[in-house]
Amino acid sequence: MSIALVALLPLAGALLASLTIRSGRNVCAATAGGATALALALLLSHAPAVFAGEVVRTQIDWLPQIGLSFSFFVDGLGLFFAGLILIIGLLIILYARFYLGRQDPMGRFFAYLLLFQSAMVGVALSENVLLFLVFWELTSLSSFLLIGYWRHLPEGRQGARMALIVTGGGGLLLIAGMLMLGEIAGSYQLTEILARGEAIKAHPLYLPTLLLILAGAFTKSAQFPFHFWLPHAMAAPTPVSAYLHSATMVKAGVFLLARLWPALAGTEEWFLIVAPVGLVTMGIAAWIAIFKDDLKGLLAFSTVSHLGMMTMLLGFGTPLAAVAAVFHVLNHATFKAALFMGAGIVDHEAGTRDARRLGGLIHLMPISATLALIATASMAGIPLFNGFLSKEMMLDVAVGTTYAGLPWLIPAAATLATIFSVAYSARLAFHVYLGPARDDYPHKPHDPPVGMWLPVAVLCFLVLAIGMLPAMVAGPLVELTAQAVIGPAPLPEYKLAIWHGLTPALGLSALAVVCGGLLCWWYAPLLRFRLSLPRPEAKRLFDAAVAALVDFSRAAVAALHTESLRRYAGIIILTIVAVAAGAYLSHPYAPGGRDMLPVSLPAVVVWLVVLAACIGAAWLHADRLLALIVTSIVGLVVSLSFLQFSAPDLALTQISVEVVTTILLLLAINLLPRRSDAEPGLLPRAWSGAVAVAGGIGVALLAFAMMTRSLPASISDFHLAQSKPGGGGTNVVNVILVDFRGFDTFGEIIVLGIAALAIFALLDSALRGAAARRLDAMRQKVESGDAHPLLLVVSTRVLLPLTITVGIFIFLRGHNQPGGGFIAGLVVAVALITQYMASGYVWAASQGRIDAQSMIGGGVLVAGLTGVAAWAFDAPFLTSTFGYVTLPIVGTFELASAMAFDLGVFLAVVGTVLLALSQISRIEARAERTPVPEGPMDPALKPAPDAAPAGE
Amino acid sequence: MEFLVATAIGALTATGIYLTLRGQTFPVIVGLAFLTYAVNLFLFVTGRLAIDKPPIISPDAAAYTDPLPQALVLTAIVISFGMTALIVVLALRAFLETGDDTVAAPSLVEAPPEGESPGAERP
Amino acid sequence: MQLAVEILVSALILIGAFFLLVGSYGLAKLPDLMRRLHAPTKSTTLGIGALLLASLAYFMLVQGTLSLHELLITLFLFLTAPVTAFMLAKAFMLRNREEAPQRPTGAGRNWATMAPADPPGGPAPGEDPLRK
Amino acid sequence: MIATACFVAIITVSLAVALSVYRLARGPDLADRVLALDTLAINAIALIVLLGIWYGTGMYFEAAMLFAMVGFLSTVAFCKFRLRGNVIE
Amino acid sequence: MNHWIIVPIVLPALTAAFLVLALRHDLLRQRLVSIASTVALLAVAIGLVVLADDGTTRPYAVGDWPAPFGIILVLDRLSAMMLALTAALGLVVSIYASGGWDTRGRHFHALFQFQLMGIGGAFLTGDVFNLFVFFEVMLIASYGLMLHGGGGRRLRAGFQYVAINLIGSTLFLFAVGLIYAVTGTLNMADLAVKVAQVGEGDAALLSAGIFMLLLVFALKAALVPLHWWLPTAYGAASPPVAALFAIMTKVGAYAIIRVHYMMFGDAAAAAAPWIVGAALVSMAIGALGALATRRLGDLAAFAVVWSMGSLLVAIGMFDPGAMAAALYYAAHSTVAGAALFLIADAIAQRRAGHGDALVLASPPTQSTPLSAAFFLAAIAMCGLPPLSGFVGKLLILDATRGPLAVWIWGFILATSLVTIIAFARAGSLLFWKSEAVAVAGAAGNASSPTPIPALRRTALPLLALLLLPAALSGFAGPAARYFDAAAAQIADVQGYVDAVLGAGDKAR
Amino acid sequence: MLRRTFPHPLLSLMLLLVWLLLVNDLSMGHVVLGAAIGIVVPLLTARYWPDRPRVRNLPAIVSYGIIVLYDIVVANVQVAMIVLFRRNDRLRSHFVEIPLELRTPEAIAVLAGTITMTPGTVSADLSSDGRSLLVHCLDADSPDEVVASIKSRYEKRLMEIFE
Ligand code: NA
Ligand code: NA
Repeated sequence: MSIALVALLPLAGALLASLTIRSGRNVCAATAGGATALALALLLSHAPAVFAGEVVRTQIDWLPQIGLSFSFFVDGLGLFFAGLILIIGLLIILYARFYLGRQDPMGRFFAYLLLFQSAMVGVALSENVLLFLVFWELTSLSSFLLIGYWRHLPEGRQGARMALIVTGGGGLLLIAGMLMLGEIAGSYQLTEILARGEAIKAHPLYLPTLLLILAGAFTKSAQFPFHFWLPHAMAAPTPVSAYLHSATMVKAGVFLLARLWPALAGTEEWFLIVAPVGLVTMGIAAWIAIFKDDLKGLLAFSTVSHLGMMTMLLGFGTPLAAVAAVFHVLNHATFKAALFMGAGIVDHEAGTRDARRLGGLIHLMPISATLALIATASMAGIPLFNGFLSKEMMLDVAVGTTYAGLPWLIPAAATLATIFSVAYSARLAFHVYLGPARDDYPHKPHDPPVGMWLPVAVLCFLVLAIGMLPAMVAGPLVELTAQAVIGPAPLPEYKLAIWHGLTPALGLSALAVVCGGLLCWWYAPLLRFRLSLPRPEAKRLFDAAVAALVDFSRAAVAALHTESLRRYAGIIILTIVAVAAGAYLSHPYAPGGRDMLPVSLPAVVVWLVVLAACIGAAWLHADRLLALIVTSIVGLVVSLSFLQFSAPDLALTQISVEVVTTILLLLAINLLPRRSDAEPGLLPRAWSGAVAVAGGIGVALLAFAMMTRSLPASISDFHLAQSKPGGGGTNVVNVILVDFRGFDTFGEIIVLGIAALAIFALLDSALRGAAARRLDAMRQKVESGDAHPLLLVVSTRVLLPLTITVGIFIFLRGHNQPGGGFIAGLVVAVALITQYMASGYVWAASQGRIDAQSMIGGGVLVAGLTGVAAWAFDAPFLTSTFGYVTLPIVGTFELASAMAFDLGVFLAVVGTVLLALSQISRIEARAERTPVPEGPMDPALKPAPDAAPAGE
Repeated sequence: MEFLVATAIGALTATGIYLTLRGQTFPVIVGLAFLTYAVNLFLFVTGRLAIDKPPIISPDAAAYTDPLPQALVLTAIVISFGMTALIVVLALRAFLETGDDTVAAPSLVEAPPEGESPGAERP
Repeated sequence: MQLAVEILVSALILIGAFFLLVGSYGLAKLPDLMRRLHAPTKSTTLGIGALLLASLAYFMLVQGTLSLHELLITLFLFLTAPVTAFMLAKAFMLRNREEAPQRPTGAGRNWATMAPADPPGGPAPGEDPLRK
Repeated sequence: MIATACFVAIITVSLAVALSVYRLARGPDLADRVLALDTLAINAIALIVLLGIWYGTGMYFEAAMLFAMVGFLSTVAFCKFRLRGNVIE
Repeated sequence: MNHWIIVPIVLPALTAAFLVLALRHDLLRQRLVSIASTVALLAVAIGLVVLADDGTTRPYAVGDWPAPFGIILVLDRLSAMMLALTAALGLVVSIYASGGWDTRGRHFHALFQFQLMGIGGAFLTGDVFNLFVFFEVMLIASYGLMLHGGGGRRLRAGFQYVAINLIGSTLFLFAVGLIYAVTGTLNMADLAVKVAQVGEGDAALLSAGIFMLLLVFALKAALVPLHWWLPTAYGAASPPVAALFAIMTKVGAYAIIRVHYMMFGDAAAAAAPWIVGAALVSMAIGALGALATRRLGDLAAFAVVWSMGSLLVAIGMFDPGAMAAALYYAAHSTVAGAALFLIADAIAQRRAGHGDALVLASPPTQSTPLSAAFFLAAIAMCGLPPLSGFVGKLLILDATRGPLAVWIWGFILATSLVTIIAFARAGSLLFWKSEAVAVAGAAGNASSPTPIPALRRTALPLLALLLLPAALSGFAGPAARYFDAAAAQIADVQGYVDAVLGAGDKAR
Repeated sequence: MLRRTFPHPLLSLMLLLVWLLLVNDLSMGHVVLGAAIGIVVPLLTARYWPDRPRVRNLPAIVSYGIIVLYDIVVANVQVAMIVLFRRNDRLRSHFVEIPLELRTPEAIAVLAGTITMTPGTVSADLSSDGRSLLVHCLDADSPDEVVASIKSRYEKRLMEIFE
């Protein structure tokens, strides 16, 4: 548990830091530092055990189904890395407290920093590789936040984005690699994976796994060709650069290589890929570093170069090289963090980081400059400083390594890289800190407050201590760590000492110092030479690649998503036709054996009418009124067909829906354009015609195939049998609708109700804004003054009670004969609409005062409560009951709960139709410019004063 | 008879598809109405064709046609009525708002025009 | 008796069908709308009336069941047919003023259909008034 | 005999349907088409009544009634549209 | 019979009806009733999850008619989980919308409750035609909600949305018709039995029906090439509605599981590679679209297409292990998608004059909490740790087997990278570049302060939506146990059939 | 009280009749139900038909009905003959104007309806002051004769019934 806490404490600190900032900057920094120190103490409390050879572990289940768990362990490598992260973290926090300006939000900074620290410690201590991935990606995310901390700097944003994309992308590949690794090893626990190294290396999927994992490691550690992101991450505040981009995050890749060394290293593939990548990175980055004027840029490429060196060492795959790598990680962390902080001090004090504008700082800020020179010497590999020791080991190993049959290749290249390394170190020393004092700095530099240089001093102390007494200061730690890296195999013979005798490595080292110094001496001609070389700018390539991706995506989306309904619908329908045809044709089919009905003359006539209507609609649809008339005919014919084929209920429903639809469409046409515009071109028409014909033929074939085969045994046999005894009605369709499948009907009236509410909401808003302005500007082209023709008014007044009586009739008989609540509702609604049509909306509405919305709500409520009522009898929703009641005079009649349900249906239907139609009419009234007579038959037909009043 | 019905359904479907693929709202609505007729008939004839066998229980009836597809079609008719009503009003409303009766929508990738801020509505 | 009933029913059926045909024939044949109106509004009503009587007779006399509701349809048609014709005539005259009659005598007013002139200016509905 | 009469009548009415469709297609005025539509509805009622007699069932009566209602309403609606634009004003 | 099973349908329906009947002039009470009802719904749904977790498949015979003759609702782990997800999302969205969005049009809460009813019905029903009805309820409510607030873009996009879905509804009926014509039944359990017994000669018709039905569901699930409507509609819908819609695509995915994977089994198995293939293309198009768009809302919409692709990859494997991953991913992507839409709205409301357009502009006010929220939602959506998207991705990758595995892994990882790029670009434009502009422009013009809507009113739902992915990730173990059990229950088709059709023994 | 319950007894009676026709059943139960409907429905719809005319002269109504029915049958035969056997160019069609004495809207409506249903005439429009009825004749020699016959045969009787 406590190991998990090492990773989680900084996280808690992140939360606390963002909260305590209200109490002041010191409290905030103290919180951050305290959390880090606590975590460090916790970690170190396990150190004795680890040094004693134990592996401390803890495990909490997270997602055991796939083997993801919160398991942490501390072995030598973990202790080393986590310790490094926390110690440097502590120093960085101290440094940052003084580095950040008043205007910089410190709470956010420490929150991000500790979030990152937590992720890093997690990477170092995870035992579960899936958990490792979690922390790995978290480091990318938190570094994204940290690099972009200064939001006003465009470089910060770009650098952050680039870092995220490169390392995040690598992280994705790493996910794949780790999953494969786990799959091969049969476990996601590191200890088990490491124990099965031989099996892994022999597995056929070894190479792809290796490549994926290396992709993760190389992107993170900025190895060639992914080296370009790191320098751009330098837009971050210096503490961030120092922490992430020198000491910790970029080393995560190297850590990963070290961590998986027993499982993956030692093969031919490993050596052939990893070593040259490291070597090339080391050389190229060092070469670029020489010419960087920005101090942080120089240090950044230097870091890349050193990471390359570590990668190369691990890539050699030998235990000795691994020891060298471990040792160099330690050394590099100390001097490079010191250098970054030193650069920050320069920037902070002198107001610039440009080497061309700097020089002779030793005279103005002696403490800082001295410390920086110590670290620089270490970086250059000068004896007595720790950088020398690990570089010696590296050269020693390199000398013994043969690549591609050429024994000189690696030593020569490594030496060349070392020469460059000395050169940029010398440039840093001589062009910035040494030399004559200048007086043209933007600010006059002084040594900073002690809080800023103390962390550097601590690190420089380490540099010197290790450099002079390596075996004593670093020996046990290196041994422990190296042992953890190479796994169960015994450690090789090696000696941490300044003097190993006159070895080839010492010669190469000396050569490097001399040549490097000369290069620095000849900086001006070297720079000219460099400028004459082609310099592919990796950032530009990256930006171009991203821009190309964005352009491609825009082009693709613009080409695909044209927002043309014709195309969308066409593609969808074509897909449907193709899929249905494919499914149909790939399965056996036998023609059906059902007897067909004989053709009759009326049927042929009706059939011809349908065909004519179809052709007419397709041909003449531009005239919308005509299209509507043709549609009405089809509705009529469909209704007749229902009647002919034994479906009276359907015929009734279809025909009554038809008339309401017609009125609705007429209302809409009145405000819409009367004609559709001419279709553009023959080709689109031909194309949609082809789709249409394909769809039509397909449906016709399916329908024919279906109708000509006999009916399977259907659940409707039960409905026929149970309709009367179980449902209490002889109209089976109605009993199905209100009882067997009453739940469908419940949904159906809700659909209607929603439609009406949505229509109401839509049109309600048309009385405001652009729509209202358009309506106001619209002039109804009213041609006739007779708004309420007398004959129509009188006849509808007579018809209303008649129709309502018919509606009641249809409602009551529905259970036993064709009819029911739905049709009755439509009939009554139509009767009322007729009043509106004849006598005018205003007048009719004022006479009736029907609250359509309440009818809808009430209808649904009645239907629903009828269903709920069954619960009182512990019967399921919508369980119906019926009985026969006998009253004197009246006789016996049936009462069924389904009637209450049907009443709900009735109400909802009436409400829906009235609401929908009256809402549109309300909108139309807005477009009306000529005064509409308020009510029917006025003014002229109102009884003249001389005439006797009608009626009474 | 089955042939006539099948071809009629096919013709209605084809007309419906053709009109649905037009560029303006009203033909699309008419097309959807045709498709509705077609599919309602199709669903109806899943109970096969039967003449003079309405599913109304009576002692003299010899046989009944399958009542279930009828009930399903009834539900479908009602639902499609609601849908038709809504889409008609929607077409009308969109026309009133934009003065344009075509069925295309604004592009998803072009930069939003100056001054228009699509998401900037405030409650 | 049975024969007489059958003859009666059959005759009514045929008479009804005949008038229906005449109505549609007139619709197809007559030269303009005002004249076309005469045929279907009258003939079809009588045609349907005869058919409904046939139905009534058939159910009462042949099937022996009481069936009077056919009368309702007849009633409905008689109530609506004049209105239909009236509205159609108005719709026709409005668009074909050259075929419409002169103004009514004696009164200061026009026929209701023709009464007011178009409102001045303004685009027709369906055109976009805001886009000019 | 009644069956024969029905058969003849059905064919006659089918002819009437065809004639109405002819007028509907020809027009020329909207009123002509609407009149044709109305006549078609009446023809449909006739067919329904004839079917009722043919099959000896009263099941189709309501359908005939609704057809009558719908024919009337559609006609009125179309005419009102032509006269006033707004059907419900 | 446990009547609680039907409550997730009846409660919102009655609430909506009541809102229309009694409270339509009183927005404040509407909000109260709507939220209270949704709280109750969530409580019931959670209760049902607990109930279902005993592994019993519980049929509920509406109207007391035995299966397969009446309509049967079925509660199992899968449906319970989807109900809970719906209710949770519904609660969040209803609270968020009560912060002011509901004033932009009429009947928001009634439509909203009806929408919940439709979704609940779709998840519960065990009857194919009843599924159609609930699809329609859900859709028509979604039309109303999608158009809520009006505006030209929304209306035009709405027309496309409605038209395409009407094509889908038509297809649904064709498909159901074919299936009924061959099998004579509509009950899902009965279908599972009957489909296996269909005669050789009927196979072509049946299979045409099955595949047409698959397309219906795929249309709802926005599977390429049927996905066109989604970016248009979701991008144009008012954000709270788009957030609610995050569950609607899942209905399509759910139906594929319930109907095709469970009931049609072998008869639909041929579809599996096609689903996976189309889902991979969906991921590609979704990711590219996310990168291409110029509005945050559109980006979120394409991200939904992408996540649906990931989900359907898992479903399309037709394998219990992958199914568990799919269920997890469904829950995750619903919440993450919804969060994105709401955050896009919160940002849009605070960027005067620029809305959610991805252009250089002055920063949103209250940018710190907003940027944090956006960052979290983006992380969740992209599948970066530590939120649920990462776990979901791991589960899917882990479950991927077979010859397509390389492709699937490749597509998932490559498109993940593209979405990361898209979100990184968007975020840096909205929060970083914009601050740069503000800093640069601050000196020149003292812009008039626009009234800032309080973040407090919407903070609670936003926070809830961000906590859910965290919780889903933190409690991935228990969650995955449930999903594994659900997947096992899904695989046990015979158990489902016995539970549903066995209920028919006690016919009255 | 009675008047408020039966705003129009004739309408109530008609609805009862309609109900019985609808249900095709003369049982006591339906008579009661029909009576109830006859009471309730007019109450519900009364507002949509204000100023209902009171017609009292029942014999006049009956005789009017018989005359009209007879005319309809004759008219149909006449029109059928014209349609079938007369060439189009031989039709002497024209509009005639009928000055109205009737003032009650219901009465005017009945007259217009009667005209449409009877021989060779169709009511086409009303003047906007309601004082003249426009009638189209399919085939008539003398417009004045048509006007005179309409006024004497129908309008006079309607005056008796309504006013
Ligand atoms: Na329709
Ligand atoms: Na129904």
